[in-house]
Amino acid sequence: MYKIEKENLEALFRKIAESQDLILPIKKAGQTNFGLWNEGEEADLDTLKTVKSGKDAFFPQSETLYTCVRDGKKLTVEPEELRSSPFVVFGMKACDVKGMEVLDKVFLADPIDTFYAARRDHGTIVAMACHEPEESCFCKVFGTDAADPAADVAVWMVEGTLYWKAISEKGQALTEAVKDLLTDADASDEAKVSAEKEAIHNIVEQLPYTHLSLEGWDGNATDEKFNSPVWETLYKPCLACGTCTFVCPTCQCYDIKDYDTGHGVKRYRCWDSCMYSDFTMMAHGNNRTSQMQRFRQRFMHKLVYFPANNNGMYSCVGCGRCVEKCPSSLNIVKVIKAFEKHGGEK
Amino acid sequence: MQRIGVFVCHCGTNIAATVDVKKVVEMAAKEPGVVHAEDYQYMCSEAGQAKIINAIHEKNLTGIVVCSCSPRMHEATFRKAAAKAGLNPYMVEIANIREHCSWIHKDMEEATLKAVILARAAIAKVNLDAPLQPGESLVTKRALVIGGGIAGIQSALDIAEAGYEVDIVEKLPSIGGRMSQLDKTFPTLDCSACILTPKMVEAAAHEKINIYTYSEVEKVSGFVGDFTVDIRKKARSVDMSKCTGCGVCSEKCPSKKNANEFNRGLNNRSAIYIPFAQAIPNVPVIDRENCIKFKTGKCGACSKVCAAGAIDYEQKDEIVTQKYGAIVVATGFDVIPLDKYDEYAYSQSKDVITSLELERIMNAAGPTKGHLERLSDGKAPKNIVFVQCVGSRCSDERGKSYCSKICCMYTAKHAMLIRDKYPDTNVTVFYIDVRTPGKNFDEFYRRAVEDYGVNYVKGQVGKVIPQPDGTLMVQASDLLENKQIHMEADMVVLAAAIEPNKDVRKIATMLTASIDTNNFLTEAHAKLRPVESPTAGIFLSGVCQGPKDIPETVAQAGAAAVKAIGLLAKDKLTTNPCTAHSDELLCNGCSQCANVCPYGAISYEEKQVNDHGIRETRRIAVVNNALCQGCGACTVTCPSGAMDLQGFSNRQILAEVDAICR
Amino acid sequence: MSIEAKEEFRPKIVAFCCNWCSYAGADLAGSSRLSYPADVKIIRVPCSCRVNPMFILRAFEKGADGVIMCGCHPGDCHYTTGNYYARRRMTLLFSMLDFIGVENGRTRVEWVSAAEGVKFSQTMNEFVEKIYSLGKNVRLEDLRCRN
Amino acid sequence: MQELITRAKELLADGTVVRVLGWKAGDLSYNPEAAYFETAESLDEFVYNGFCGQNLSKMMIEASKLEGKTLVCLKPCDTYSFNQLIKEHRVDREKAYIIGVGCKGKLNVEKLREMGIKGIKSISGAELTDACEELHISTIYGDKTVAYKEAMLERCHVCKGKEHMIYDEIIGESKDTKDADRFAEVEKIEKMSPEERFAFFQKELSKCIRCNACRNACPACSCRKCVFDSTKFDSAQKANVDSFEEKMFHIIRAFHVAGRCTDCGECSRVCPQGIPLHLFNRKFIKDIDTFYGEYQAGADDQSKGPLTSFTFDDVEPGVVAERG
Repeated sequence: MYKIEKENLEALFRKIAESQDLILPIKKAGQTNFGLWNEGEEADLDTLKTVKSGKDAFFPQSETLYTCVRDGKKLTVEPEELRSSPFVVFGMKACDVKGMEVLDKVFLADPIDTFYAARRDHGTIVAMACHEPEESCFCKVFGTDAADPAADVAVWMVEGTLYWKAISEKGQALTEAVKDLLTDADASDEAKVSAEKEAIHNIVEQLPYTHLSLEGWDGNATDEKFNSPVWETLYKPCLACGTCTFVCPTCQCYDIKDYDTGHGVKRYRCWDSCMYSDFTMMAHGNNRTSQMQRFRQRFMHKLVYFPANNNGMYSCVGCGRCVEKCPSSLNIVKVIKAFEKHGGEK
Repeated sequence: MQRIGVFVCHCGTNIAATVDVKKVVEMAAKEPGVVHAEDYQYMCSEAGQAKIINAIHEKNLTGIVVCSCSPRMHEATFRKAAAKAGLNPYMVEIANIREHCSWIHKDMEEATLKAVILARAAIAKVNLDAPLQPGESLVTKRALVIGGGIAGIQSALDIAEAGYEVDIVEKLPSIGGRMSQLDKTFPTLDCSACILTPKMVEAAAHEKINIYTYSEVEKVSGFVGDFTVDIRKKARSVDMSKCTGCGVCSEKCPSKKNANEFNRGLNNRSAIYIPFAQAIPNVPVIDRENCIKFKTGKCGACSKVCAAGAIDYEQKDEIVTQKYGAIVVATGFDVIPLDKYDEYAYSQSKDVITSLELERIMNAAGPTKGHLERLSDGKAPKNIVFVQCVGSRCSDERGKSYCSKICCMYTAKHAMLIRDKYPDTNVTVFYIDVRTPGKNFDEFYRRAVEDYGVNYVKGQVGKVIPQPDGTLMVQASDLLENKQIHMEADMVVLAAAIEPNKDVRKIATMLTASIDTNNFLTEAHAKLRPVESPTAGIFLSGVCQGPKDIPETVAQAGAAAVKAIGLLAKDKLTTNPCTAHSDELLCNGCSQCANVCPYGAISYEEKQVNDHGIRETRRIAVVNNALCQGCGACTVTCPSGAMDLQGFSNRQILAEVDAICR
Repeated sequence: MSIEAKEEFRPKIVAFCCNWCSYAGADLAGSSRLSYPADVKIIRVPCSCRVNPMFILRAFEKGADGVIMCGCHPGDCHYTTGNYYARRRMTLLFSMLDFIGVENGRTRVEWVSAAEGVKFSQTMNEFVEKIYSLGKNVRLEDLRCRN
Repeated sequence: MQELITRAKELLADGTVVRVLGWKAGDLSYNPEAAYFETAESLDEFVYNGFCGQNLSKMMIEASKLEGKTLVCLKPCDTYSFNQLIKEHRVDREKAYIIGVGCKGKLNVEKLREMGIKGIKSISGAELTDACEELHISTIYGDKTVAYKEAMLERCHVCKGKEHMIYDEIIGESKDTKDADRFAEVEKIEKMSPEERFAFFQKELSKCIRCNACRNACPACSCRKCVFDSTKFDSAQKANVDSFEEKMFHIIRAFHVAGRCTDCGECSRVCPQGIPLHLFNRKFIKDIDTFYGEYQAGADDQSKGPLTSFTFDDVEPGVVAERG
């Protein structure tokens, strides 16, 4: 393990940014989101949750797939180049990293999403333990340890010092590259990190959602949950906006659209939301015609369909962003609790 | 995808001298959808049009772009040519490369590039063109005239003379309107009744004219050429087919103290009455509010004395439904109420009267049998003051901002008549301006001043104060002499502003005809279409459109009639196909489009829709193609884009924008 | 602005003209041979009230440097009231564009009658001059549409 | 609140209404959600406190399609939206039984987070029966007390007033919370140079993730299908691929509700990125007031909106350039 003082972090960032893109939480107009770090940018490692998770470093909100260039009646197709240079994402949290595992299940399964795979290959994740988890967090429910993120490098911020532990090969390579700026951690430092971990675990135990039960939610619950009357009342306040989807670290649905540039067409993909009325709209219409069905789809997918197809892995990581951001105060926890209360009544 | 043919015109050298026509052809041919491109000396010539027709046949063209002069010049020509070849004429677009390009640019390269871009825009538009079919609607050969005053009578007579059926609806028991209340008319001073009565008789006798008096328009539906109107015939309580008009019933009626509307309430009439001697129809009506029989159930005097047995207390309102092709509005005017003008003591003194009341006083059939006398004590007035612009050209909310137009002239008439008949009466007129723009008008006014010695004072009357001795103290300013005047008068006559009849707002709403802030009906174009409402099939006659004197009213009534005749002469109406259309799946039914439609072409219906599997009843905007003129105001007001304009659709205009900017 | 710079920058200018007055005014400018720069391209619409703010934004998106809308003089609208609505819409739209920092000279409304060929030409000359002085529209374009 | 529940139960019992649209207690101290109640028992979960910020008038569009009357709880500012929806035939007045609920300012938990308050366990002082002067917050990391006003939504600082514009009855007291000028923020921006204004909006709008929460929460944005979801203008966009699209979306969003927006502030309340979206709407309102005379959308359910009316002597669009 290594360590670096907080005031030297800027130098560390500069060092990393010399050779590759560095993406980290940046505060802009009062909100903190992952963004490309440049000299002078305000890195914000204190905010526990960025508004969006860090998933857009690997699966951006929009990306061009290819470009058609028109010359008279002739069209030439120019493919988009895949990511070929390394980059670092600094400051993701354990839940965000867990979210990447979910995305991997989707995008790295056959057929492999080459755009995503190229970014995964070239990206190094430096993840940070959650110093002070909040009431909206429920990562423990999904088996995530907020104190020990499973990334390429794990870091802990304890009393003005950042402790750095390389985990993967990529993590070690990055450590090598910035080693000049790091100092070796000794036994007392290890003890400080252990104490921090314990403190985090203690807080997590006190969080209101930590003991949420997932009983009854698994890949076998399809019919029972799908047909439950609970949805009929649950969805009512849903605005059908995409907030929950877009702040979620695991949502992976996208739409493919064309943009007419005047000289041709850029075909791009962008995040889509299953809450939108035009989600998977086809020529004949939509297979989910009501907001209840769309609402149900989102949670059924996260808690039933996804585990059914992925050996029991839920596609929720308990980051609590939807809890904080839903304009109608709906969220996955309320859904789980509603079923608990009604005992999955039919 | 369309199969588009592009035809580039040289226009001799008009275009070709500045635009490289061959280059335009070459570039246009590269555009998607273009399967044919050629140029020619004069595309508008027979030979040029033949080229278009041939290409349509040979290349199976589905869309045409002609790069030539302004579409205002030859769009119709090329559309006809396309139609000849069996192509829908609305599949033709024009790129204006003459007026908008070759004629204003000198540099050939620059002009050519611009011509290419204009061609691209037209190609982009035609790519999204859809064949349009003008609609047709049948015309009902019958006209409705609302209002039976001189305007309505004249319009009805003119339409009837052209051979069409006309119905006049008059809400009062007799036709005749405001003109029947006048004594003499300016500038000729002939008797109003003498010239009006023959017209009334003519209308009543005309085989094509049907008069509904004591009736009101209740409901209007439909549109130009095909209106359906419900007319409420109010119960007269007298059987018109039996009544002989002998008048005994009125004489014997015990309820005699009812204000006589015809004489502006200056005397009384019985509860069963004929409004005036020359009334048409000459049939009385029972004023049920004041009839003792209706109030108490006891009386029946009129029934007892009626030899013809025409009195029918059981009579009920009747609704007549009739179809019309055209509607003429001739609802006329009234004078504004003067209850807010306490400074003139109108409500305080019986001797302060309006000019219209003076008309009745001076009329032989009026409350004083034509003797000029004070209503308070019956004495002959020695000093009479006329006050002009009472509520006209007024800046406060009590009055009207406009000039009532007729007051200057009728006041000169009154002054002259009084001075003529009662030479020892002093007449003073207070005015802001004297406006006499009409044939023989100024001469008439000058006669009043020069030959009849009427005292005209430029200035406003500030106050009229009733004196204990029964006279009136008039305080005024003389602007020319720059002094205050205190003048004693025996009678003050106020030239009250005129305003559209109170019912006009209700009628305009039924007709979806627009109305201005003063409640005058709006014309389709202030200069070029002054007798038509923006709502097709509605024509404006008389003062309902704006203040007018009698000759102007008659002239406008005739003009409105001609427009109505022009409509009725057609068997079918062809409608402009470039109209708005509402997409029922996108429409919110919010009514914003109807709020901006100048033609009342948008209505709403509750409709069952199937929106991608969601079946529900929705409020949906429906555009009447016969009324829509295609301005597009609704399309921009519509937030969802449900409302679009055929021929100038949102996507077409955007495609033109894209083509120009790329 | 120097002549050299002018040669480099050729603005794209879209002019929406109502069919009844302004388009005819442009025709008159043409038949009177009253020149204005070729940068201006006219789109014919039935009435100024047909011009949707989305059309104007679309023009800027696709790279227009200026957008001008011409209609009948207030009071002379062929459809009686169209330009009154258009006037309110454009006033608000232009004010909003100004508010978000788009140069306010890039948009303009001018009432041009069918008889005002001279005014049409003058207006276009002035407007083009203004756009030259403002330079390329970079605040309201979509970069994907750049040449 | 008890009074409200009792009255709701009465109206359910006597058949005046068949359902109640109000708020249900959440699982955290600050997240109650809008809910329908159809039985007296279910009303036990009913809450109404400082965190019940959502404008329920938009939900009445759907409720108007249901059988029978719906009792709806509307705050003073929500009633403007309801009036506007009546005007646009989007809700059915006959299907609504409106209880005008009192309001002492609505709270925004984000404001507490901005103050560094986290790990919230409970919040007290936000009930309508409280004085609403102070909030007591108990957190995992210690207890905090903050002034109620400090945690209020922006819109409450420029409150339109305590009066309900439309209602069947009123329950609960309201408090005047206005302590700022409605147009101060707009004026501040107007005073900046164009470059500064551009930079300001560029920065704010670059946060937009096109989640459509602003649009979907807005009672005036009640189109069955938004132009940004339809092919009508080739404007269907799901993401802000270029910064132009951010501007396009927000300008048109505000333009489409110009003259119809009641300034209810929902757009800013729901924005997950904290973009001050109300600035767009308020700029239009300010312009409308200045150019065409003061107009408050939703103050009545009849008047023609400023963009569907005109006067002959309206200002010319050139006024924008003249203003400099």
